Amino acid sequence: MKKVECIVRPEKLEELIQGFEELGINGLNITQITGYGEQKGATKIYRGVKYEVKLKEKLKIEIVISDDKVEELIDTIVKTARTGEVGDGKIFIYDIEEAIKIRTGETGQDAV
Amino acid sequence: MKKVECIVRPEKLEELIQGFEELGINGLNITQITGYGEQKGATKIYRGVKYEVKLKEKLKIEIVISDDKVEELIDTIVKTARTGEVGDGKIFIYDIEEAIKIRTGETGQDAV
Amino acid sequence: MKKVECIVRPEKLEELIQGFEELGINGLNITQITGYGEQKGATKIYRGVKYEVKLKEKLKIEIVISDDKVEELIDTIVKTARTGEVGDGKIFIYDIEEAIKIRTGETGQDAV
Amino acid sequence: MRRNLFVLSLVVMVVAFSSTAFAAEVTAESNAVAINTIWVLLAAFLVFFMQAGFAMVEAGFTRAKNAGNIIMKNLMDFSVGSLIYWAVGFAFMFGTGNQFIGLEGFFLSGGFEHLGLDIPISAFWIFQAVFAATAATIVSGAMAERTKYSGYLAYSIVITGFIYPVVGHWIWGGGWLEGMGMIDFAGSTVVHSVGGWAALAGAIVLGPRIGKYNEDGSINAMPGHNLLMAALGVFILWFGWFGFNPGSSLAGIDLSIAEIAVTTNLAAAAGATLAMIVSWIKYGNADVSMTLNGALAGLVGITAGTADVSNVGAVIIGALAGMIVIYAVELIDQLHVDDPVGAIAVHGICGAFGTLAVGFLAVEGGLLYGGGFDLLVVQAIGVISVAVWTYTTAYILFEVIDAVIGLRVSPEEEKTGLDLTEHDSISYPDFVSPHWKTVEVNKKE
Amino acid sequence: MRRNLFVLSLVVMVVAFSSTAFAAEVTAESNAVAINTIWVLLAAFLVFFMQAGFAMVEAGFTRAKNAGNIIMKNLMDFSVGSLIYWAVGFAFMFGTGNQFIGLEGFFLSGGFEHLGLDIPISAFWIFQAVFAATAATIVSGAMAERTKYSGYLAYSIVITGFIYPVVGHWIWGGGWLEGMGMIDFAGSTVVHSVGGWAALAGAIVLGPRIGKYNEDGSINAMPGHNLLMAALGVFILWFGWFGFNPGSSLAGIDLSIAEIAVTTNLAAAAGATLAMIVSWIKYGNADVSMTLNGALAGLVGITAGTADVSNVGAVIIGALAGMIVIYAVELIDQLHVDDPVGAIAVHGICGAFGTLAVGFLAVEGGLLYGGGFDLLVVQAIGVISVAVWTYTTAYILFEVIDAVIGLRVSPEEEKTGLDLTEHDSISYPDFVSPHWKTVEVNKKE
Amino acid sequence: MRRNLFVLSLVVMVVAFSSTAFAAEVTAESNAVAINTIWVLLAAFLVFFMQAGFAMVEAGFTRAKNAGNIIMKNLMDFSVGSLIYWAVGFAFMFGTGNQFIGLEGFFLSGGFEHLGLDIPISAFWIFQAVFAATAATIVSGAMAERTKYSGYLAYSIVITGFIYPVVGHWIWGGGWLEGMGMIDFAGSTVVHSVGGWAALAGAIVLGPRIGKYNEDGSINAMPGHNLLMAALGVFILWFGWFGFNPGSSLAGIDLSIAEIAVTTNLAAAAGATLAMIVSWIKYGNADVSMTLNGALAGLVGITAGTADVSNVGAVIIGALAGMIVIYAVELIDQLHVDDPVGAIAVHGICGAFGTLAVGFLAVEGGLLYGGGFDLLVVQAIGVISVAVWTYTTAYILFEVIDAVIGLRVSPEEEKTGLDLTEHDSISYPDFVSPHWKTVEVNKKE
Ligand SMILES: Nc1ncnc2c1ncn2[C@@H]1O[C@H](COP(=O)(O)OP(=O)(O)O)[C@@H](O)[C@H]1O
Ligand SMILES: Nc1ncnc2c1ncn2[C@@H]1O[C@H](COP(=O)(O)OP(=O)(O)O)[C@@H](O)[C@H]1O
Ligand SMILES: Nc1ncnc2c1ncn2[C@@H]1O[C@H](COP(=O)(O)OP(=O)(O)O)[C@@H](O)[C@H]1O
Repeated sequence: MKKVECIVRPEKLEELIQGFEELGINGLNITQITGYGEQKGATKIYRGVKYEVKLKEKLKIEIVISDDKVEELIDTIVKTARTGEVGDGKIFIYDIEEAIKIRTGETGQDAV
Repeated sequence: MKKVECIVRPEKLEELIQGFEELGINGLNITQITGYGEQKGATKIYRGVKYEVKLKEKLKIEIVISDDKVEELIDTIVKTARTGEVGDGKIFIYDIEEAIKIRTGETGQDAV
Repeated sequence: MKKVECIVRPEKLEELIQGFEELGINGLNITQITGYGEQKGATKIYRGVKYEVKLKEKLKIEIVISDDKVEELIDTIVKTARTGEVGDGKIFIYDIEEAIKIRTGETGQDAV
Repeated sequence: MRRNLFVLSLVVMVVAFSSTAFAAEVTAESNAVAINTIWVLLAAFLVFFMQAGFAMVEAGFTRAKNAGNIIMKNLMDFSVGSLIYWAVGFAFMFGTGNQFIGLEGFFLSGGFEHLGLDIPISAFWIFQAVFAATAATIVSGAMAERTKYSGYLAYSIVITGFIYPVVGHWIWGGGWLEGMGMIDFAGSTVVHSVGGWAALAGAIVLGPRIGKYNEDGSINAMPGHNLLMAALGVFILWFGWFGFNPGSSLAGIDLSIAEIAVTTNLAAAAGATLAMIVSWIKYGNADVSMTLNGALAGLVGITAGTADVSNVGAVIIGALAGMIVIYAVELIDQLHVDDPVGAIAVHGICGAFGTLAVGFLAVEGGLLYGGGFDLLVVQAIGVISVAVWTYTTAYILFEVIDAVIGLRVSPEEEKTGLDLTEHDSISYPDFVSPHWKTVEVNKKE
Repeated sequence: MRRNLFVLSLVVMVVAFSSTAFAAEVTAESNAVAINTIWVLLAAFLVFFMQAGFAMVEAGFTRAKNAGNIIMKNLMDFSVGSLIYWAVGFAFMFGTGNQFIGLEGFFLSGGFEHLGLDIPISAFWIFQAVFAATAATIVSGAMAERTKYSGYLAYSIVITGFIYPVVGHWIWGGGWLEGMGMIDFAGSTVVHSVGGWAALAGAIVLGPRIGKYNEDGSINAMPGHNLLMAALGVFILWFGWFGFNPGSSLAGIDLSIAEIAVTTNLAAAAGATLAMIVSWIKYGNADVSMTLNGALAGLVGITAGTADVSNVGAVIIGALAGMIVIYAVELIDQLHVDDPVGAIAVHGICGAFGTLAVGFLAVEGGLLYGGGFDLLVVQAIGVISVAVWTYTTAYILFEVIDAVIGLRVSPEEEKTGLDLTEHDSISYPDFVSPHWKTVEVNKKE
Repeated sequence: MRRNLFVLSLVVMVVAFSSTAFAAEVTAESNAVAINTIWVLLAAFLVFFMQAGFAMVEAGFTRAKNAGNIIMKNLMDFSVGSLIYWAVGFAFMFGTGNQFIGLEGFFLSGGFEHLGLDIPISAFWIFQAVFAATAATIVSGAMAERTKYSGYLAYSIVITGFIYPVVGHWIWGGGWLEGMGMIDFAGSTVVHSVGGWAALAGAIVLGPRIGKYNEDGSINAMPGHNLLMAALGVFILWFGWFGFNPGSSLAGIDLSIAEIAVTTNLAAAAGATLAMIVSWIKYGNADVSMTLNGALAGLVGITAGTADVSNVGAVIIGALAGMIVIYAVELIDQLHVDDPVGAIAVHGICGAFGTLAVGFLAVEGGLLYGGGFDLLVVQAIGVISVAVWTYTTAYILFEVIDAVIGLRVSPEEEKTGLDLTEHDSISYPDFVSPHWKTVEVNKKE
């Protein structure tokens, strides 16, 4: 089992969820994060002082999924979240040792 | 060393912490997340428009712990966080390569 | 590739980012978390009732980085985030199977 | 210009009203009536604005998940309350009747000549209506975060329509306490204590919020979600009190309104200051929420005697009220009566204290000014009988509501928050989960 | 003491003004003028404060990322609006001219004797200026979250300087509708409908916010970010309405102000109550934002007839307005006209309804009081002609602005939020991303 | 009815007061006194409400972790300030004494006949008390986010009890500047500049907030946490200013109050408009916080000349103040004087500017109206001497406090936030860490 973690632009959330549902994925977590990378921060002015806001708001979406479905999930994310502009985000894949569904105690593939 | 990550209902936090303390675990992280899964979203009305709130608020609790204690920790979480209703959440187990305590520089088991 | 995840005091963020930039690391994520460990909670009073706030606000910084740079990154974090007081935080190292840059589709080392 | 004609025609009306012979003539008498009318109206507007103050204080002192419910309770206290007070409450309070209750003049249908007012009855009514709503709204804070909305509405109707007007009749409407000479100028007892004792009954019948008291008897803090809004509420209340007290003269030509404004202000200032000092000594730091309560305690305390005590007397009353409120808040908590905003302490206890203090500090008749015990005894009788009446009727009322409609939400609803469960609403959607909105898709029905 | 001398010298002025022979003498007449003056001024101050109410309602009912933009629009509606109304608007409205428009008295340069005012023209001007700004500010809510700031400013100047004053002239300034005997005492039509119909034109020309309506025609909810602030705004508006309606008598010696305050209050109370009940029946729960709109609907509805209907009439008007507003909000949404705060329903539709209701419920002349159809017909003519005039001119105006300056921001700007893109500002930096501040380092330029 | 009797007995009082022979008779003179009294009281209430405005502006422009501390400072400026001003401040300001200071009438103990007031001394006192508190509260903004609470309290007592009353005596209390003919109608200098210069001294003695200025001299932005609350505060202040300026006539029968209201409003409108335009040109976007400051700058600027300049003059003063404030805010920042809310620029610099502008624009005596340099010189002397007096005394005061009590919190406390360290309090617990509350378990002590 893998965890697919993607960092995306907040405005892409709705489209991504639609894509996931089409893939038959029906479980995920979302965390609000801020991050930076190659994307340049925006310049703002407050009371006459210019300043750069380095950190941009992003969403981190985490999906635990069986190994064989990872490929198509990645495809969907890349297709949906890409704008071509700097700041589109990353996908990271982790290995997961075990998953347990608290409600039923089921483990492994049945848990997610 | 393992990271035990559990997604739980926010109202279970206090009980869980009590359970962890009884186990002798005295360190953890909590992140506010939203997620969805089999749990149906609630229907709300705003100015005459019915809408479904798909995402539910959950807490993600992360605990880094030595391999031998994982089993009893999972038991505690399942026992405490279970209500039997859809939406109880999941537990995911990850492998951790190394842990360092910033204050002392200690590593591995001593760090947590 | 590794993910270096560190839990630090919020007031250390600016200094850490400066340190990362000096190392040539130019990408990261930040999540607001609350946590507890050996650090004692603060006692507050609300309307005559004393209570302990167990959870302290921390930041979780995640950096995905090639294996060979992990060492110097850890050094920088430990050096910068350490105050010597209880509550300085932890560093956890995870293995990452794959990384993908959504904008370009690049994978592995090129993605971050 | 239509409006100008209107003015002219009304000058005629005024003149008619003041029984002067000559049309379009204004006289010193008609002007005096006009001065009194605009004074009472403006004071009523200020008191109306206190509703906003109560809403902000109560919402600020409770959790975000119940903010919408607080709004709905306060808005309906005033809205339904206005209608009920118009229909029956005002008649019970000021209609001709007996020593106990008025019985005529429903729907403002007349028969209020015995009041001997110079201002129009409408002006008097609106001033009284905003007072009635104040008494009702006090209770909402003490019952916050766990009361069923429909049950609350039922309560609100009865207090504004019956419980409060009866007390008002006793003390302001020609009833038995007024006959005994009780002094409650602007309502420390009539308004605030009535609210406070009803709040006590409500909090007791409801029981505490889940998680407030532990099995071993220890107490958990449940901090409110927005102290800045609570502070804004206190400033609004203080502002509104300048209508509450000086307006109660019912006359702008009565220059004692200036003195009343000063005693009101000094008592509030002393209340806030002393609450700050006491909290500093007791807790080691100047406490924000207690200091805010202290200002309100001073205001509630001075309300009875505002026209009858000296400036020094006002400072004493305010200072004592500011100290009392801290001990009262703690005591009520230790009795495991869960009052999230301190309404019982501020309005009930400081209202009673302020009324009794008049017996000591009234320049005419007060014990400390050599007036003997007469006034003090009358004040005490008033305080006690109002407490007994209000607590008893409110207690019965809440028990009946509990049996018939249900007074408390289910534990699940309480944990989730009343905004979602009682109103399908989220007061701060962006903050709670900023991005959920993007995933709502609502198919056409 | 300088100020005291000042007072004395002004007493002289008053005396001169009231054409009395004896210096430093106050008379019943001079006092009546003073009473009227302070009444109108205080009412104007209350109406001014409604700007804060509008800002809070609109910001509360929209998303956090646009709160600063809402503030800027409301602040400028009033600021630029005050200057324009001083320069030209007031002259168009109240200057001597023809049946359609006034043509003299720019920059308050005089020539207003035909108004026959007893109060100083400055007092009348400030009262009218705060009304003009109210009409303008209504529109900002309906156009929220997507309008280009410079385009909005251009609109705001034209409505306050021209569109509104023309309607005002027709009904209050000696124009043709006033001549026909139309009753719009405090401006259900003059102020609120003008705002509402301009809002309708604006929302149509702009189009809906991104994500509001789906391709299949279904509707998405876009909850506002802070219901507590919205509720505070409603309380402030209600408070300010006590200046709006009773102040429109322009006379404190006109004792009908008391009755006006009562009808205003009863209608608002009935509006909130009925909106709550209807929402409860329709949606299964007492709805917070609809109940807030219901109170405003009642207030808008009573504004035309506040001086001419009975208390029962006021309750009827308020109750109906409170019901209408819910259906109107839904209808407008189903027509895919995106009005985030309900301005069209509250001000446009309930304003029109309230004006027509006078034709039925005016104690003198109303159909239900046996007055026949005459008044009703006049009211209907007024409502329709104002709607046609306002909608047409506003529609053209918005199209011209769209062509010349641009009326709508780009989709990217809209998604990011107007605070950042139009004002380089973040209204709640701590909540949105609490720690970004620590990484700004700004090198000296 | 008790209250009615009361009214009657007071009519008698009024009559006595106006030395008329016939009991229970109201006269034109007694009515004029009543009109003046209610005017001054209502104005005082409006000015009181400005405290809420200051609290919201200051809290909104600073960070969430210090909001409770801002509340406590503003509440105590007013509360402790009221008591001190009653005890000694008013006597120093208006008691009989010498050219420099009043020396009689402590605790309102009488001896104010020389003021020649027609209104009760209580009405005059409360009007002056709310002014004194305004001067004090201005300073709190400039010293926000780093001042020790006990040190701040000490400062607040001295400014309200001594520094401000002395200036007040010079210009309004019969002192040397009043003798020279200085015009400061409602206190651009007496109130606002005093606040501004004390703020300057405070900010200098304190030093900047940690992280505000970098070693290379560059400046970091530290955005406030809630612009919507700041905007609400500005609306409240503007509303309150309608008491501040027109109320300063001390007479409702003085019809110039209408003109004063108009100049006040036009200046504020011009200030906001010009600040918006200048910020747009300078920064490329219409800036929210600068526009808010611009409205306040216009209000502060017009306060001195509000009764003495024309409408056009008011627009000029407001417009210039709205421009000046932007450059002043930037300049002060570049001097590394850290004033989080712009109090020095708004109140100090625009207050001085407005006072000088009277020398140019006063219709009687202004340079531009051919009045020569006399008035301008007097105004300049006034501005300079008040600046020297206030800055010097405040500087010494802050240094003494620093030495004795300590003026600044420790760096750790500052980083953590004053709410937690000075008041053990969290203003927004739900937002900061929504779920920590569930883990508090408080064992019974
Ligand atoms: N090395 C990294 N480790 C973790 N997160 C990263 C890393 N680099 C970038 N990110 C995240 O990805 C986001 C987008 O990255 P950025 O470099 O700005 O754009 P792009 O992915 O289009 O090149 C960043 O805001 C940050 O949240
Ligand atoms: N595949 C998944 N990957 C990551 N998180 C998941 C996944 N499925 C569910 N979750 C998380 O677990 C929570 C509970 O899951 P849900 O399916 O609703 O209930 P249950 O666990 O009782 O079956 C979700 O709200 C989500 O946060
Ligand atoms: N076992 C653990 N698993 C995950 N996070 C932990 C663990 N122990 C501590 N932490 C995190 O590290 C932070 C600091 O730990 P603490 O023990 O208080 O101080 P120190 O690291 O200086 O000993 C905690 O607030 C928590 O967020």
